[in-house]
Amino acid sequence: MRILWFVLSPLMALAVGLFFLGLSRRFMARIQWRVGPPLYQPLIDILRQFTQKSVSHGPLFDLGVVLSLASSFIVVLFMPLGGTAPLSSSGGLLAVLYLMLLGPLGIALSGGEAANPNVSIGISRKLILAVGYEVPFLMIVLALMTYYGTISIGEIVAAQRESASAIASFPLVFSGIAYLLILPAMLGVRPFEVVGAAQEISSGPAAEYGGPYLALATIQHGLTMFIGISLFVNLLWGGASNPVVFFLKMLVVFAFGFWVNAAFPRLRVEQAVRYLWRWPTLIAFVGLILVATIGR
Amino acid sequence: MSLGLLLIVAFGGSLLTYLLGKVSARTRDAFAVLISLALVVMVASLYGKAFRVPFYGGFLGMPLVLRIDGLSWLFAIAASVLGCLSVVFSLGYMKGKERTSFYYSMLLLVIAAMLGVVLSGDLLSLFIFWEIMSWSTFLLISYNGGPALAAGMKYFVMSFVGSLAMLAGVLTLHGSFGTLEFTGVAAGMSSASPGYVLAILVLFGVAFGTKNAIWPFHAWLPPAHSEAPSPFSAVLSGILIKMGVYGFLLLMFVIVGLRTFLSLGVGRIEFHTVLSIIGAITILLPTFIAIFQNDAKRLLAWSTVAQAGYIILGISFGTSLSVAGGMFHFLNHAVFKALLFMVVGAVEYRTNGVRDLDSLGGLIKRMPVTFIVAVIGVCGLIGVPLTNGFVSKWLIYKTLILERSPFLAFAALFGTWGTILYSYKFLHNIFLGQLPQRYEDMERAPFTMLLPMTILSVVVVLFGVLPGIPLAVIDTIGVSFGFESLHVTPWGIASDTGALNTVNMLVAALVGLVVVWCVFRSGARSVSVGQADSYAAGAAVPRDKYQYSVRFYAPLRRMMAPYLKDFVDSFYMRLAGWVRGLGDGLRRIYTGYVGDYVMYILVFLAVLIFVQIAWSPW
Amino acid sequence: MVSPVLLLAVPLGLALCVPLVGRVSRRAAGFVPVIASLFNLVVSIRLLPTVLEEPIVANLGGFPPPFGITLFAGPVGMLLSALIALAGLVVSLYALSYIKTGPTVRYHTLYMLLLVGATGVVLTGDVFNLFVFFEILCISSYALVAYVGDRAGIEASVKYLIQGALGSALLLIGIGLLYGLFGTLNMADIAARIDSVDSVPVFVAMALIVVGLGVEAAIFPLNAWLPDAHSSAPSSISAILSGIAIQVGLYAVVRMVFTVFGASSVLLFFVFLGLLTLLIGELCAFAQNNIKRMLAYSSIGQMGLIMFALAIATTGSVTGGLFQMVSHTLSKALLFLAVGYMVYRSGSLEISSLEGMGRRMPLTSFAFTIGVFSLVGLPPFIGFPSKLLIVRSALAEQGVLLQVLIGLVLLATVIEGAYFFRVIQTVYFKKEEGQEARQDAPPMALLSMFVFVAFIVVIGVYPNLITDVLESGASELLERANYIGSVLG
Amino acid sequence: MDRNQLMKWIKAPTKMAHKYSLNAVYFCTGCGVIEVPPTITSRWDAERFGVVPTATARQANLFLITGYVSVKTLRAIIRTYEQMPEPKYTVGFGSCTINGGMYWDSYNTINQLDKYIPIDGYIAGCMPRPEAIFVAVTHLWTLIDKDMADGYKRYRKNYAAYRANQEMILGEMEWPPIFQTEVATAITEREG
Repeated sequence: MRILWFVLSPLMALAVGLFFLGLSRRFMARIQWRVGPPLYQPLIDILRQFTQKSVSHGPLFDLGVVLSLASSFIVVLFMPLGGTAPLSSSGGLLAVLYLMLLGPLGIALSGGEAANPNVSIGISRKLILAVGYEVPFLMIVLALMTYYGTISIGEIVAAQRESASAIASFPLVFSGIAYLLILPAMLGVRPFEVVGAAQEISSGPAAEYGGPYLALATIQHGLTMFIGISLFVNLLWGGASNPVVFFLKMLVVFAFGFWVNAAFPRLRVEQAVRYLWRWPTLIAFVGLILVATIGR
Repeated sequence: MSLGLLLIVAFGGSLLTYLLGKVSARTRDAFAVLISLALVVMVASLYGKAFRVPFYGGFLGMPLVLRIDGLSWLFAIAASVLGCLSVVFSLGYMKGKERTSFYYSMLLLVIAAMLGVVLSGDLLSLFIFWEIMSWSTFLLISYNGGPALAAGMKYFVMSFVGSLAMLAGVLTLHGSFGTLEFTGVAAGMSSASPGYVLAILVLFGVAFGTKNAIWPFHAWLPPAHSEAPSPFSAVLSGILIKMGVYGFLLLMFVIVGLRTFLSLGVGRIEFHTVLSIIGAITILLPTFIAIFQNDAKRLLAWSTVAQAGYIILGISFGTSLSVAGGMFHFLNHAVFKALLFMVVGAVEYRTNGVRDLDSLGGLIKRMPVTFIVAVIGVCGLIGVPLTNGFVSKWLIYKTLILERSPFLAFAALFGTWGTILYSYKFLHNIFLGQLPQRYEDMERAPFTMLLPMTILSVVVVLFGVLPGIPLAVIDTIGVSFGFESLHVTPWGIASDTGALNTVNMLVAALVGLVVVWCVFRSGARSVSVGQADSYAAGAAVPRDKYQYSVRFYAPLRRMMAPYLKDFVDSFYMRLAGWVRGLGDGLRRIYTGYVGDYVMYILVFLAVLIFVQIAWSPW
Repeated sequence: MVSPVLLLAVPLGLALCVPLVGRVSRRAAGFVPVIASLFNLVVSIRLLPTVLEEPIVANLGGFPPPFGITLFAGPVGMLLSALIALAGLVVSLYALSYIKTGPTVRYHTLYMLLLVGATGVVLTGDVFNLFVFFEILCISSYALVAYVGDRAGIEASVKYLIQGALGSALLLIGIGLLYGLFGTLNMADIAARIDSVDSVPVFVAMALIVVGLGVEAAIFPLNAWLPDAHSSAPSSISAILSGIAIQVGLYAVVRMVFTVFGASSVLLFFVFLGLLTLLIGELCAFAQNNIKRMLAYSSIGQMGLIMFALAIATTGSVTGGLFQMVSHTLSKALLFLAVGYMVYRSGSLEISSLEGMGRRMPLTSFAFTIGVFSLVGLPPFIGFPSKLLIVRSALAEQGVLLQVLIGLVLLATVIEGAYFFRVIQTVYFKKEEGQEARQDAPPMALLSMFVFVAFIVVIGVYPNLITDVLESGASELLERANYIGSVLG
Repeated sequence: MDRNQLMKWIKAPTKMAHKYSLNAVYFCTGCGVIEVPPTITSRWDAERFGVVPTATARQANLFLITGYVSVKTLRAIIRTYEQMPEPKYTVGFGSCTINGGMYWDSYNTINQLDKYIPIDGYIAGCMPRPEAIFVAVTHLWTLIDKDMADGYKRYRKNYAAYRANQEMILGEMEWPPIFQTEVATAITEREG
């Protein structure tokens, strides 16, 4: 069964990630009173990009983007997607926290070799934004790990299945709210779309990407979305017993995230960090204090 | 293998190196490498041994003893290996500089003194070697002149304060127990009063904390590390400051003892918790100061302070996992930080001493191997899975979380995100981005530089993939301290509450990379272009101007810089100013007018007699 | 059986011969002090083992004490006399090349008189003789300070003379008082009769004597002459003044207070006074830019440290104090000798003028470095065991007060380290623009410096070589009854 | 529109993907760009057909040259065109790109764009309305279907001539030729 999941979960992540990409465009179009592209438009784009003849700036330019995508797939292997996670005993949530940063880091290394200042600015913003949302995010994750006394995602899911899901239980409700507040930042959508700001810094880290590079970066973006949402579902919404329910739960969270995306304009990066360090951090901090003092 | 012989080779080698330098530079270089290699071999042959040998009858009635056990072996092997690599690295780096004989001799002396420190079997010889280490380090830090002078001075004064505190501690112990050998002192300590133990811990803690640069004793480290010659910075950051860690481990778990240490405190404030909190502060503050540094070595220096915080946090938290994590992190930090300093050294060597992050860039095209090892080193520093830093940090985080200390864990984890910021800045500003025109004909780093860097980077990955190798050694040490054994497997830790298995990750990573690579290659082939063909909104790329590295984190800087003043350092500097002012004021007592002087004499006499007649106090 | 009298008689005789030899050859005159000091050194070392068994009491003129003039050669006396002879020997070797111009013959005469005076002070067992030898010491040093004959030297010399003369006068008054009170000048005899210093006349006598001797011993606030004198004198003389003269003064104070007055109640005051002297000396040195003046202030500090150690008055601390005397003599004399030639080459006393000396005068700079390391108290040099002993004995005492005080002492050591290491940096690591040719000190001067270096390193590594002597010296100082017994029989 | 015909996707996936994923360089060269915002927003919603603007030339495959081209802009147009990954399509928008339009005798406006870069199709008019863009897109689809949108191949084949024309009007160019002319010929011949 586990072997099967090894193949299934990356595929599921890929499919759902791309679906989310398409859905997000459709969703936005509908909110803006447009028809919007078909749901499979990202597939067409990726196919088109794959067959375009791009330029390469060096070996690291290729390797970085590959590393980024591969590490995103590895993170997926740590997630129980309505079943057991394929890599459940390899470092748990702590390893996930680290692996999640490999995605941006791969893009950053690759983009760095492109020698384009737009890329550098984008990366600089990405890292700053990450510092911004990591503060509440770490507090949330630590509150969860401390509360359930484990660092394994699977056990956190299992523990929620026994009692109520985390977002519905007393001290952890703060963590849940804080997570929802930082979700757009983690997904990289408006109002936190400072990294790939198309009109301002020519889509930032992806400025030099064309052809297959762009295709891989697009897939990676989809996976990032998938990971951010599935983390919420697993850690705070009790996971799911089968993939279908899991997918439905993800869909709800996704809808929230993109409603925010459509409803708000973009912030500057300092404004974003200032926001992230104010309300979400405060709420997450309250949650952490409650967990540390009251406990389970 | 006798320990005395080891030290004789080490110290004698240092002296002979200097003398040989007067004969021939080539012979001296070869000899220095040979000696440092011999030390590695000799230390390695001591693996698993545990014995003591008295080597000096009685220094003022205090016998000096050497000993070896697992703990000292671990530090000794790290010191000798890093020393050896640093000597090899110096061969290229020091070529054509002046006073090289002095440099090599002092480098070997520092290594010898470090070996002496870790092999000491009693506190007095520990102190003697400690002092030799301090002054030889001072000479090497000052070696470059210019700003290095102030750095050396700061180092010396702070380290001297520390070692004098340690002297007071050593002599207090001698006064109480009449012996300075570790076993004897440990036996005495077990029945000592908590207040006494605490006082001793504080006295020694100042010394070890200063060497290990924990907040607030860190002020000497950034200038010293950045101004010293780069191969020596590697030793300094890699192993020398870890002598403080050795001291802490020795003090806490060998001399004071685990149980006493954990229960020590004033009222409800436990000593080890306070130390852990200091460790957490030491992680956070320097990490964020490092982000805004523009000097590559100063950035690494601040990072060293921060990483030392992890080590202190680990060992002072006092669970078997955390102490193992702390010790492992010491080893890892020694490896990757030495590697990174060597990287800067190689860059400095090829760019004639430029280490300003704002004026470098694009060197990946000219120094690809150096870049690869730099990436590996940085990954270790961040703690990317499958590098050594991940395992040690993982151990520390895990125990912090499971022991319900989420705030300490937060400091540690958040510090890691800061680490990513400055690490990426380090890589980006040196190696990525546009290659300036003036470096277009730069050569690769010479072989003598690449060799040590490659060895270290292999170790980073090896310890990351098979952490069981060092952890087995560390586990034995932990057991000898009285901790329960970790269940070490070659690829990690077996445990009920979240295991670690690096092989799984390795396989997943390899498969993932191969699959994605295949998919990537199945797309259209791309054309290789140079850095001039980059998107510039339709314009041609302007030479030497198309770069974004100055003030890399400007928005964050605007937000945080006001809160990131190193107020401890400014306090010390102000203190030094006050002392000088005081001296200047006191100097005015000596007016130069002999009438005043005669008056002093007579007044003194008069006061003496008056006081005696009036109150007869004597 | 060699008599300690020879230690005084032979050099005194030779000192008077110097002008005669000088008539024959000015160069030969320089060797007379060498011979005399060598003789003294040999005799002192020959006598040391005997003295350790039992002190030698020599009576001049055949009268038994307390009536005749008594020489008392105990362990302390012999140790210091050996030290004086050693320093004298090395410095006179140095002077062979260093003192080239001016009235050299007179220099050598005065130099020898200075040594005789110093040896006399440490060997005498008679208060008035103490005064006499003390005057010989002081007067020859007044003259030697002015040897160069420049304005600064003469000014310093006159200042020194005025304060020294005042001190001598006070000393003489004190001695007179004592004679009036007890009708004797023999130290042991006085000591035997003093019950306590509580009585006002005895206290006044002690105060006068302590202040009188304290001027030479550089106790704060009586030490104002020292920075001027030590920095203006020729470096060989500075070495002797710093290494020998002030220590002899301190010895005299200690001898009077410990043995003659047995004043254990004032010791705490001396602890504080020593600490004050230490702190002020080091702080002033910290603010100096003139290298010799810095060394002079450092000498004040060291005197304070020695006094601090001696005044704690336990066996360990007095041993440490005596050890520190030895270590200070060797290190400070070495520093002055090294600085002498460095200053000679650079032509300025400013610390900044020493830039690049490490390249121009490598061996001299090396000797200087060793001296600094030793003085600061770093292992493996002699300053380390001596400071170690002091701190150890102070910490062995119970009581918070001493622990706080020792903290201050260590703080002063840090300050000392700071200013000395700044000089080391200047000497070695400050880049200089023009590369000047390498020109080290002459061989004879280097030889003399390296004799000190050898002693510093050897005793630093094997402190046990001299601890026996120091310990019996400590017990000699601390146990009055034994002293009185061995003199009066 | 044959986007939903599965068989066509199976037969020629590449061609179909290029047709229905036209990412345009968002590059305003002249007054014509004023027609682009309504085209891509709610009123006409070009995204329905997969036509979206992209940030950089690297990510695009459609170059819409909107309006007159001054000499200064031409430089940027050429650079941008050369940086687009192949296959890439160009559409001249408005009369000015065809013959200079109302600026036909201006001293610094070029008259005939396809002397400098290959153009796959023109939209005539001053101004053409957004609907015209849609017409152009459908035409482009047909051309792609028939392999007639081969401007990038022509550029490679006749690079020497294009470069000569470019240098004639721009003088010294700031970047070296992107194709070695002989090599370019060889490649073109091999690929047919």
